[in-house]
Amino acid sequence: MKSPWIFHLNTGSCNGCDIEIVAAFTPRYDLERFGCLLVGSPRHADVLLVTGPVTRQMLPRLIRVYEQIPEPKVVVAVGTCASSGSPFLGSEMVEGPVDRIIPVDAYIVGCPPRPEAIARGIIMAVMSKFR
Amino acid sequence: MVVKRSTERTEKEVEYTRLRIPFGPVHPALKEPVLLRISVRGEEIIDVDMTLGHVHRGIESLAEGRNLIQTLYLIERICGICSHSHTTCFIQALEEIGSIIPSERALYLRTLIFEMERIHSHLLLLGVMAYEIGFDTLFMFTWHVREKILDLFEKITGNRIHHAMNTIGGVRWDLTSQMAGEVKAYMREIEKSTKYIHSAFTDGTVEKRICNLGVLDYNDAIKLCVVGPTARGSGVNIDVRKDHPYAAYDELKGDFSVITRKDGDVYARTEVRIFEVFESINIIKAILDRLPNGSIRPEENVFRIMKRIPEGEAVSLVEAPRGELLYFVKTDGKGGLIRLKVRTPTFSNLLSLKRMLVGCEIADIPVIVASIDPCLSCTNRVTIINQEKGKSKVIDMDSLRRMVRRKWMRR
Amino acid sequence: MDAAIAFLISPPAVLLISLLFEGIDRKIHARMQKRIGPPVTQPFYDLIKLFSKERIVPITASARVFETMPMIAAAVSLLGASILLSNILSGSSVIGDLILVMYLLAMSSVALMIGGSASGNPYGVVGFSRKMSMMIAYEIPMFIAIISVAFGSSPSLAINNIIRFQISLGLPLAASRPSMALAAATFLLCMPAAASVVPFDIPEAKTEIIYGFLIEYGGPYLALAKIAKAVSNFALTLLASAVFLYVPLLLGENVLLNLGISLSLCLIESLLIMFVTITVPRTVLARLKIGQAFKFYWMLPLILSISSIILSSVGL
Amino acid sequence: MRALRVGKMLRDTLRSLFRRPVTVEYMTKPGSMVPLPERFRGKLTYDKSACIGCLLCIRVCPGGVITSTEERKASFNISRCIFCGQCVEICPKGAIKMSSQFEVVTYDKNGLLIK
Ligand code: SF4
Ligand code: SF4
Ligand code: SF4
Ligand code: SF4
Ligand code: SF4
Ligand code: SF4
Ligand code: SF4
Ligand code: SF4
Repeated sequence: MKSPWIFHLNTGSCNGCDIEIVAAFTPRYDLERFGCLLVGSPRHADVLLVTGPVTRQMLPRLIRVYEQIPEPKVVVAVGTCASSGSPFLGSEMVEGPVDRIIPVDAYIVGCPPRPEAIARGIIMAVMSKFR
Repeated sequence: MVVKRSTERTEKEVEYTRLRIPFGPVHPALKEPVLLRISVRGEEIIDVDMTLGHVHRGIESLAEGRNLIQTLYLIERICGICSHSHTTCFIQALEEIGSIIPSERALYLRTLIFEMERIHSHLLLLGVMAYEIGFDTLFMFTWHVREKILDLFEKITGNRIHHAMNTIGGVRWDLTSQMAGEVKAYMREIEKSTKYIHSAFTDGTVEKRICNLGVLDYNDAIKLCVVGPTARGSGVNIDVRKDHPYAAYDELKGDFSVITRKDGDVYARTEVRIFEVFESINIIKAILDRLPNGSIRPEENVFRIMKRIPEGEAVSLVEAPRGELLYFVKTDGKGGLIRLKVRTPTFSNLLSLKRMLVGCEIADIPVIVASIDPCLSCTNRVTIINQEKGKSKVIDMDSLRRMVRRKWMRR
Repeated sequence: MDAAIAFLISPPAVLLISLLFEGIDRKIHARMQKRIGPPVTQPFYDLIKLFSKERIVPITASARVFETMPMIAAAVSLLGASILLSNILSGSSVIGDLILVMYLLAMSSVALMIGGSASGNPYGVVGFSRKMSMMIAYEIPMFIAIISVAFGSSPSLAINNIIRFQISLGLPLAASRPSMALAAATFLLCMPAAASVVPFDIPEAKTEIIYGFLIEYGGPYLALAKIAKAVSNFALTLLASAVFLYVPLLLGENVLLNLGISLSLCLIESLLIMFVTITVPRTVLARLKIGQAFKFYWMLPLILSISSIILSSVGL
Repeated sequence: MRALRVGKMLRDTLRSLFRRPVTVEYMTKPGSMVPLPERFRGKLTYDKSACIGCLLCIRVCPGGVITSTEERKASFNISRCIFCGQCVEICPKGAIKMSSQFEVVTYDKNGLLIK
């Protein structure tokens, strides 16, 4: 698939990963080269980028956004805290990591990962699902 | 009774003529979740209702179960934009409790990273502002300039966002002379680019969108206890760096001035940030010129140092990019914490949003919200309930439930 | 070329060209922002993907309206553009005139607008009311400009008559008389709003109302909406280049007689018009607010178009 | 005045239209990427033979990455690592190092265990 449209959901991240995702769309890294677009409505999206360890308040939203994305869809956990919950594991407020709640197709570990790694993660996830 | 019913009906009619728009928690204009319930009539905003707590991660309580060095990296992850402010604030409190005095060079380096972080944060916000008003090109240009700072961070500390610069009693990474040269060269470029960004922000269509908008006058700014650029944009001259100097700011006092603007509108707040970038560049130049020699951290390993920190408590203040950041730290004397309390700048600033928003248009919401630079990952912890203005405050079932939830959240 | 054949081959040609135009627009936009940008064929990939996606109709929506409106929008704008192209191809004016084309293009926006507001999403409703005001703002000057053109040339509303009129004058219409120049200026000024790009993308502002009426559309519906937009943008640029600035005539008889060359000249010209009226504004300007946009359109273009009609009625 | 400023933006965007884009063609052109600095904190490497089993690294790690194995050696679950480098700093034998590998992307988290 050559046009993965991305919806980004912050489920309690520290902003680190979020700004790196945005940075991946700026001229230096330019994810739009691969046809990626950052869209604002889950209805338009193919790829769900989740950052953050999934807080209790965001849990229902995560599920709802996931359901709103039309099939076929890909979920990518961006950052250490989305992939494994660390370092916020153990808190009562944290329900994550993401793969405990929705199926995840690729994990990008890093705190935060470099924009290049984010690009690689998105492309890898899309390739695994749409081949 | 008849009278009462009729008032009920008019209230219902009011309800009917307005539209309630949820702004967030998942909204492309916000990179982080906050829920503003906004009532509009046509395009005009008549009421704002805020719900926070979407990214509440329980960091304070987590910190209370970890040792000091683990907590240091944990609180760095309160926020990815001003992580260094958080660690500095925390470390300062620890150093005060343990009477540890970092070397001069360490303090200067801390300040250096601090100011670089301010530049990065302000540029980030300027880009976001441009993005909110639909000026994608300016957003792209601004963020491209910001990449330079991130490169420097990566060179000096090894990571673009979470620098992990501070350690108890000093800093972890030294600045080589080659790096110092690079920082200097980059600063020159950033100064030039920021001037360009400034001129773009005075462009016609931009000006139309951000002038005389979201006005917060001096008295309101004082009353609502806003801090940082939001306060300085309303003419309030507060800056922790001048008022309670920390790190190396005492010696750098003469190298920068506090930027204030009188208008209190979105443009004023934006301009304050632009000029603060220039001030930060001045500070960085001064630091590079006067960087003392010496070691950057104590020789002992962190466990020894942690043991030296007795039971005690301290309050620490720093001027984060968004304003005053306050930490209350209480240690248990065994390398752990009894209590950690964080009061973040956005938390102080958020309350002013309602004042700014009411009476504006829907199109202004993202611009005004962005103008206080609300990054909420540190702030999300309370529920604010605003009832209709002009009526007595009623606690209905809904807000009661929310208050209960708030109590439960705090546990 | 025979009119029937022209009309048959037009729709696929229009679809192809308008998507290519969109791709070029996106590429240039990216390059102006110092990035590489998507490949020119990106809109095709987008459409293929969107058509292969699941259809979702939100429960809050009134399903029938929500589902049919994108189809109507795409069909109507495709029809409008095909009429235009087949008129130019065949050299006759059997099917449709200027007013019909303009009407079909406007109708495609209206259809999308209705479909979006039927989604039950509050942002859709805001988008609807914004689009409504925008259409009132730009359609009126645009129509006045068209009428002024109709008066000024022969008088006729048929596209080919206008083209032939330009050929008989030996001058592009916009250069022929002050009134026509004003009409052309009005039309070009209205283009960004009609194409709904920054600074006039108010009805679908991403950071304010999350695409407005497009918010709930996904998959094939979104694809249809995209087609409708791309096609009507292309139709507008082609209309501007054929009606106001028919350049092939400047290159003499042989060019005029060769349909292939004159058509490709026309297309290149519409590409230029797209660059000037769509790509550049959306790159160098910030979004206006609805009130400001309204004021703008009721000031400059309206005055221009009205003075154009007055001038043309006195024969200038 | 205002019009002039729009003109400036126009001039710059048009100019960049004819310049090379600043994009780093990572993944599309082999070998091109933003240079990695020396101090970059990437994925950990662990030299088991150098490790003396003091387990200090476990006590400093904020992410709970490191656990001890039966033979009193460290074992790392990189999917939990936040790349702070504190374990590298504390290790008395230099058994832990940070490599320059920054792309820790995986389909399966279990592949990220280092023993
Ligand atoms: S992985 Fe790290 S940088 Fe990313 S959101 Fe989590 S804590 Fe922040
Ligand atoms: S206020 Fe929130 S983030 Fe802070 S400690 Fe309490 S739960 Fe954690
Ligand atoms: S927390 Fe805010 S309201 Fe309370 S005293 Fe401080 S500034 Fe004032
Ligand atoms: S105000 Fe809070 S969320 Fe915003 S940058 Fe500072 S610490 Fe981060
Ligand atoms: S509970 Fe009382 S003290 Fe605490 S924030 Fe509310 S008013 Fe202030
Ligand atoms: S209510 Fe008191 S104890 Fe609870 S978080 Fe606020 S200050 Fe702390
Ligand atoms: S600190 Fe070093 S030596 Fe000690 S257990 Fe960890 S890896 Fe081994
Ligand atoms: S780098 Fe930090 S998080 Fe990773 S293993 Fe070492 S101490 Fe733990």
